[in-house]
Amino acid sequence: MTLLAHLLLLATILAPLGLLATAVTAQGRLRLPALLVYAPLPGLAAALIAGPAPPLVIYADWLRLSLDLDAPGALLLGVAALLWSAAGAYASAYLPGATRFAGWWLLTLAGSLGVFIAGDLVTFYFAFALVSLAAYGLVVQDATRRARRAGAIYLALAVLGEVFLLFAFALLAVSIPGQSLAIADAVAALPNSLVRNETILLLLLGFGLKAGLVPLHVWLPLAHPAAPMPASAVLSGAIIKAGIIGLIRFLPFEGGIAGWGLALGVLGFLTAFYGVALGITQRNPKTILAYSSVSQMGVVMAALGFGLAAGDAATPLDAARYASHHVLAKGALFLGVGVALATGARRAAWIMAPVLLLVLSFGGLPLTGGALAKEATKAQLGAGVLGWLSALSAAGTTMLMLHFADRLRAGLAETPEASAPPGLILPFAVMTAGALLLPWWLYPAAVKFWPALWPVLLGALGFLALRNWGGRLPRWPEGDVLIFAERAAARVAPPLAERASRIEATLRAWPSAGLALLVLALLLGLAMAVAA
Amino acid sequence: MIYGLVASALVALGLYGLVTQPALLRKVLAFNLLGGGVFLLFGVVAARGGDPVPQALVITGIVVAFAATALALVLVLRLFQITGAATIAEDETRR
Amino acid sequence: MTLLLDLILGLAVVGVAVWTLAVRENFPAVIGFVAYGLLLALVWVRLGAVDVALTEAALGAGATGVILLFAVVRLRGGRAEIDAATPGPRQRLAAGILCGVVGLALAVAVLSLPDPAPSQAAAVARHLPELGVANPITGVLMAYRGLDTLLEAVVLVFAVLAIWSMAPDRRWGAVPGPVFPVQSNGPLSLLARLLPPIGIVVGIYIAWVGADAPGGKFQGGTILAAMGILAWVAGLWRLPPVASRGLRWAVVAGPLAFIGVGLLGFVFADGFLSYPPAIAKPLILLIEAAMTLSVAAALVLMVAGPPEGRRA
Amino acid sequence: MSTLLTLFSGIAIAAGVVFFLAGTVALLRFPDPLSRLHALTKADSLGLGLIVLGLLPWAGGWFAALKLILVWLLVLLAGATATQLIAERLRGEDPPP
Amino acid sequence: MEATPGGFLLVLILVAPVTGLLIGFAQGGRAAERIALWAAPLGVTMAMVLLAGVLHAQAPIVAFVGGWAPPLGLALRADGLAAAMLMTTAVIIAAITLFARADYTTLPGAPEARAPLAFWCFLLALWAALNAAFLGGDLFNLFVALEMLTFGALALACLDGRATQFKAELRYLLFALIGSVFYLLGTALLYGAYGTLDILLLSRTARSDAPTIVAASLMTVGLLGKMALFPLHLWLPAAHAGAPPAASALLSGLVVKASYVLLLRLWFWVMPAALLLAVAPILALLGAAAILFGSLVALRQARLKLLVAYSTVAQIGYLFLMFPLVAGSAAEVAERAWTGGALQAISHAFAKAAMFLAAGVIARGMGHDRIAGLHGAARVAPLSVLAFGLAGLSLMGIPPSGGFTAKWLLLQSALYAGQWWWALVIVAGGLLTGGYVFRVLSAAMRAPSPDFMPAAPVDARQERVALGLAIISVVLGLLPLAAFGLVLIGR
Amino acid sequence: MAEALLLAAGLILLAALAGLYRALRGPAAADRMMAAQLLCSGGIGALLLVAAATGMAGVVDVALVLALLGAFASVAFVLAARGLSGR
Repeated sequence: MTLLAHLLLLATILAPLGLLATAVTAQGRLRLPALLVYAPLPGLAAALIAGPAPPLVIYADWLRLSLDLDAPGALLLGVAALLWSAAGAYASAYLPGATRFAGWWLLTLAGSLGVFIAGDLVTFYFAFALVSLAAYGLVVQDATRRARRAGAIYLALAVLGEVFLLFAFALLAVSIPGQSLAIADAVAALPNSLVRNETILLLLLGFGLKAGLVPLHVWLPLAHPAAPMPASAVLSGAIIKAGIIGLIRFLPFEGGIAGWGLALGVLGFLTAFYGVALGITQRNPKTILAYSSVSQMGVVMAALGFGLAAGDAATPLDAARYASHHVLAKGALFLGVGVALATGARRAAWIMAPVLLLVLSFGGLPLTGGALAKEATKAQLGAGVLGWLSALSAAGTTMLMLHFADRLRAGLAETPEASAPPGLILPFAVMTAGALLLPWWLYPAAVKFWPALWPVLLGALGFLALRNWGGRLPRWPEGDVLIFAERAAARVAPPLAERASRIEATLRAWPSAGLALLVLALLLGLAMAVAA
Repeated sequence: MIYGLVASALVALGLYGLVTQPALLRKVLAFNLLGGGVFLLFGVVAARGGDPVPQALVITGIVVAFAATALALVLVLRLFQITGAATIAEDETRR
Repeated sequence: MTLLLDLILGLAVVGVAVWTLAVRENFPAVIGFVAYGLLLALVWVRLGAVDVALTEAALGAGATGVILLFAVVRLRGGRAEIDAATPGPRQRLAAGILCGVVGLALAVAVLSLPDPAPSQAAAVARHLPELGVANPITGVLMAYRGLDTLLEAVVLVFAVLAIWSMAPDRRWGAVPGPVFPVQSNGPLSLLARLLPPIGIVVGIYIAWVGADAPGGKFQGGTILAAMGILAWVAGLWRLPPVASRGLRWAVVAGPLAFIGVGLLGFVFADGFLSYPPAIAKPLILLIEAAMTLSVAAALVLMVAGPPEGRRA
Repeated sequence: MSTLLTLFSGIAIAAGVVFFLAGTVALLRFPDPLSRLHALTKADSLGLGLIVLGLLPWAGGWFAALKLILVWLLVLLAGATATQLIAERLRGEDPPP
Repeated sequence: MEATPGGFLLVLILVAPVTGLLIGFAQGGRAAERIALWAAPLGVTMAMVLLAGVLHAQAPIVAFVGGWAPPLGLALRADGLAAAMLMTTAVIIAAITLFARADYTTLPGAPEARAPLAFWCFLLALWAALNAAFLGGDLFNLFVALEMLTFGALALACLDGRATQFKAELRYLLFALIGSVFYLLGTALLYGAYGTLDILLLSRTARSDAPTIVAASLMTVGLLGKMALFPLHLWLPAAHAGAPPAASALLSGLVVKASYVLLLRLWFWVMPAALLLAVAPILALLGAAAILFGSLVALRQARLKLLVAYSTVAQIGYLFLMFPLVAGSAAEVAERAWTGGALQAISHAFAKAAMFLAAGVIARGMGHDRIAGLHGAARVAPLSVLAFGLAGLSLMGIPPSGGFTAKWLLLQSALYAGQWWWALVIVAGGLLTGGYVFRVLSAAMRAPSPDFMPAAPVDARQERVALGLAIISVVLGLLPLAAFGLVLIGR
Repeated sequence: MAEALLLAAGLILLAALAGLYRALRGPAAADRMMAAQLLCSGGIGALLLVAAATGMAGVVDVALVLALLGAFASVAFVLAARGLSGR
């Protein structure tokens, strides 16, 4: 049993890479898109079976590579694998013959599932880098100007995130006594580390960038609309969860850290409301979904933050539950956008009905999976002011998502008779069903009716208000603060580089280089003479 | 010991020439002056210990320096033939 | 008395160096450099390093002077460019101060070298009988530090090939350097005919004597090269084209012989470049002979420069 | 015998030195290049000749003596050539810088 | 220190390329080419055997040339670092041999041409010089090796015979000569002070007195000049960017590393620890400046090859961060930093060689190397663009590349040693590197204008060679770290 | 005797160096050639005297080489200058 679990864990990462390896032959390349649906299946199986097995550890002298699946990881791995599979099927219908896209897809997939099962720093970093960087290929698939801009910004921020994480991981590794690089050891050593605060700050920056923590969220509203539908689905559903799993794995919930927890919690709520506030000014359904993702991840991070502040060891699993609903529902909605755009007014009800259900599920409508997800974070966000804030954010989400549904309806195909091909509809249907039903299997709970309902009603009221007076809201460009950052960078960066170039040119002149040589010789000599 | 000082002075002079002389030919010349100083330093070291080893090193050094000079001069000449340039000041090569 | 002589010589060397740097024209600067080399050769004699004095006179002053002079003849003009590239007074002052400090530091270092000076003289002398040569320098060059000498000989081959590779593509296969017309009359051409035979004898003598007295392959080879160059510029000898196999084998013969003998050391003695004591001297002489040839050939080619094929 | 030889050598060498000094004075003081040239060539050829003459008895073997004489001959030749060159230059025929 | 068995291998590794060069030169271009083609696998085999020998013995292999032990004679020593560098050299040279056949082959019966003869001879020559520089155990012997290297590099860089290149190469030659002279001055002082130039013997006796200090500073600066460490990099960009691709790959990937290894020998063997502690922060500071300046300037380059060359200026900086981390740190931290530095040298060698080869192929295919005009390059030379990207990953330090492992080790040891500021430099450098690599890739991936025509067909074998080197630079990071314990042998 | 020989060598050298002053001043290139010439023969004279004074036999060889190369240099240079300047 353990052996099977280990094999499945390995296959989770290696299956997509192995499929990618078949692309060396022309024939393999042609078959690639059709195989995307199968690539995540080992991951799915691993999530179902491998949970309780001991971690797989590969010793290699200094390096200890290990794969480990805990409960939050298994949950997220399972739903993410499901989404990847459905979206893979969707992609092969949506972008038939896009072999290069399929290649990027498989790379991203390997990383995306890898972060859920990585048991040590190096494996985690590798998987995280893989998912971050390879997703660039998904963003720029359309090769439009907008896609390229989004891709460039995405990549720049992804690399920036990598840098933060690399630094954080190095600090973690240094804090671990002995040679171990296991994440568990790193987290255990973190509270007593001399560089605890620096490490946590860097972790928050690195993972927050991925998960869309304001103001590091700027890439989401740019990348999601620019990417093709299935790519947006996995971006929003699975890929940003790399940030969430990072926070889950690396923050010391046992014991907790009050200050940092509070900070993360406050920022999380800020993000949650900010996402709503900016989302309602948008008109593109995919952009609205992106801002909704920002908002939802804000809620997850708020839960994580307050759980951390309270030292609540159950936080990781609770947050993972909330996030897993988002994986399913947001994935379903992105797939739904593609279906809706291909569907005419005549059949609109068939698509709008499930979309509406999903939309309300986000708000936590009783009986939907969303209500269970909301229930899961009760321990962290249930009481007092937090409870009110949480309810308010649910109301905001409802409003935002209804706005989305409204905009989506406006974007239906022009020919009333049009209907989406079954290759798009089926994955959408599977994901919708999953979002609404799976939570009942995964984390059933009793939901109190009224406290869950009123935020939805409030949101609906808000939506009505928005429909009437929303036109007066200022329009925010996609990527909001990024625009200012870009302007500022445009003012600062070129002169900086210009100055560096000018200094460099001076140094490159022969006499000054000669003088530099002499100065250097004297400097070294002087330093030594002083030391000796 | 006088020659130790002479060697130091020659090194300083050669360096000064290499850094400040603009014309390539003169730079090569300065390099050779500098080389003379360096070799002389070896000579001083050899003379102090009555040691043949540094003398042998100098002979090797002189041969290598000659080869470098010949190579440099050929480059100088080729540069001059092709472009008419007699210095290595930065120019339009950097576009 | 000797102190006075040293002082005069030392000051003269420094003075000539200053002048060489300071003079504006190229031609007198090169003359100054040749004078500098001559004086340095005298200094080397004063330091008791006659081998080095020979090398300095032959290569440092002689051969270097000649290639510098050849370059001066062919480089003209560029005054404006040179003036434009001249560093300003502030840079010159900075350079002067920095170089002065570097020189000073060097002087301090030299003056504080330990007394008594560490020396390998005794060890060199002790093992010399195993080699059968009497000149310790040759012992160092050919045996103890034979690898240095081998690599140095290879450097000469590098230099020849590097110089050739600067040629324009279309000139490849032509003879190296310019082709000089035959000088038919006048005392110069007489001397150009008279000098080479004497020089060749002297060169071979200097190379031959190296085993037991100051001299050796580099000095002898340089003299032979000088005679070759004289014959060449006088139009008496046409250099073989660069494609000539004979020419190329002449250039590589020395290092190849060196390597060959060295490899034989694996078989007949204890390792690379190790000579069996019984035949050490003949082996060393063999290498020296081949090296003299190669050094001479390489030097001629280095002075001649890349193939130009003018009037070829 | 040896005293006589020493005396002879001493005189020859001293004379040689004097010639050298004279050559220098000529080079420094004579007004025009041609006369300087004239003086110089004499001075160094003769001066060196006298020195070689003075050293010959002490050469210690015919081979060493031969070398000394060869040195002198070579300097003579070089002097002649230099004269030729300089004369050429003074006639303004020769373009080198 | 005694000579060890297997010393003949050191001699062979050194003498074989020299002999090949001499015979190749004498027999002409086609012979030189054939010799180089034979020498490549032979060289890789010899390097492998040597590496295995060092690993097996867990100790350096030592040979005394002619049986004369230092201080009288010369020693050749292959410790772990040398063996690793020899292996790197052999593999890269073999790759370049394959790459260059397309450019410098002489058909049977064709008359000898200049460029092929010079290329193949100097390929062997550089190889010999590099081997000598890595194996040399005597400071003066190493001087001769460095001069060989300079001459060979110069000739290879001038192979195209373009006027601008002559100027760049003269800057290189003159600066390298100053470096040589400085180095030689130091050698003279050291001999005067200790009566030997053998690295191991010096390491036992070196003091912190005036001659040693002056020698140390002069030699260090001389070597820095030859390595083009900022601010002494004036010659490198033009010289490396203007050379033919096969030559640039050698120069940027390997030649600067010879001076680096020599610098390591000087500081971690010869000089007393007290002096090292004084100098190490300065060196690292220069390295940091090199990383930041080089990368910033690379970001602004308009031409691909110049960008790659400036990237070399920046990457050289990383090599110097190791000094303060090894000096005066606890043994384990020092080992990490040492391994990181050595691995950086090796992985940069592969990555940069791959990058220059790829840039060369791209430039030929596109007919120019203006970055702004590279649209369509991914279609013209897909494997080369891929190679460029993979090599870029290694330079940025993205896992699982060798560059990542190197930078990770340096980062870790910086934090262990409590010198976090170097860690900042490392990550900032990675970010900037990402910037310039992305600039190239994004331009190359863009679709060309409809009327776009490739300037010349691209040789698939050349592309594959570049890709192969890039893959090696990435795969290096997948080796278990134990493999890099090699570079600790004989430290 | 040795002292006297060395004194003579010093004097000759001094004379030759004084001659170099002319080379400093010029004015004609010819003067510079003469100065070099004088230095060469002076150096040779000094070397011969030093050889006799110190008994270092090899020094005569140095003088020989100097003499040979001095002659060579002046001839080779004139011939090369003629040839290279295109006549």
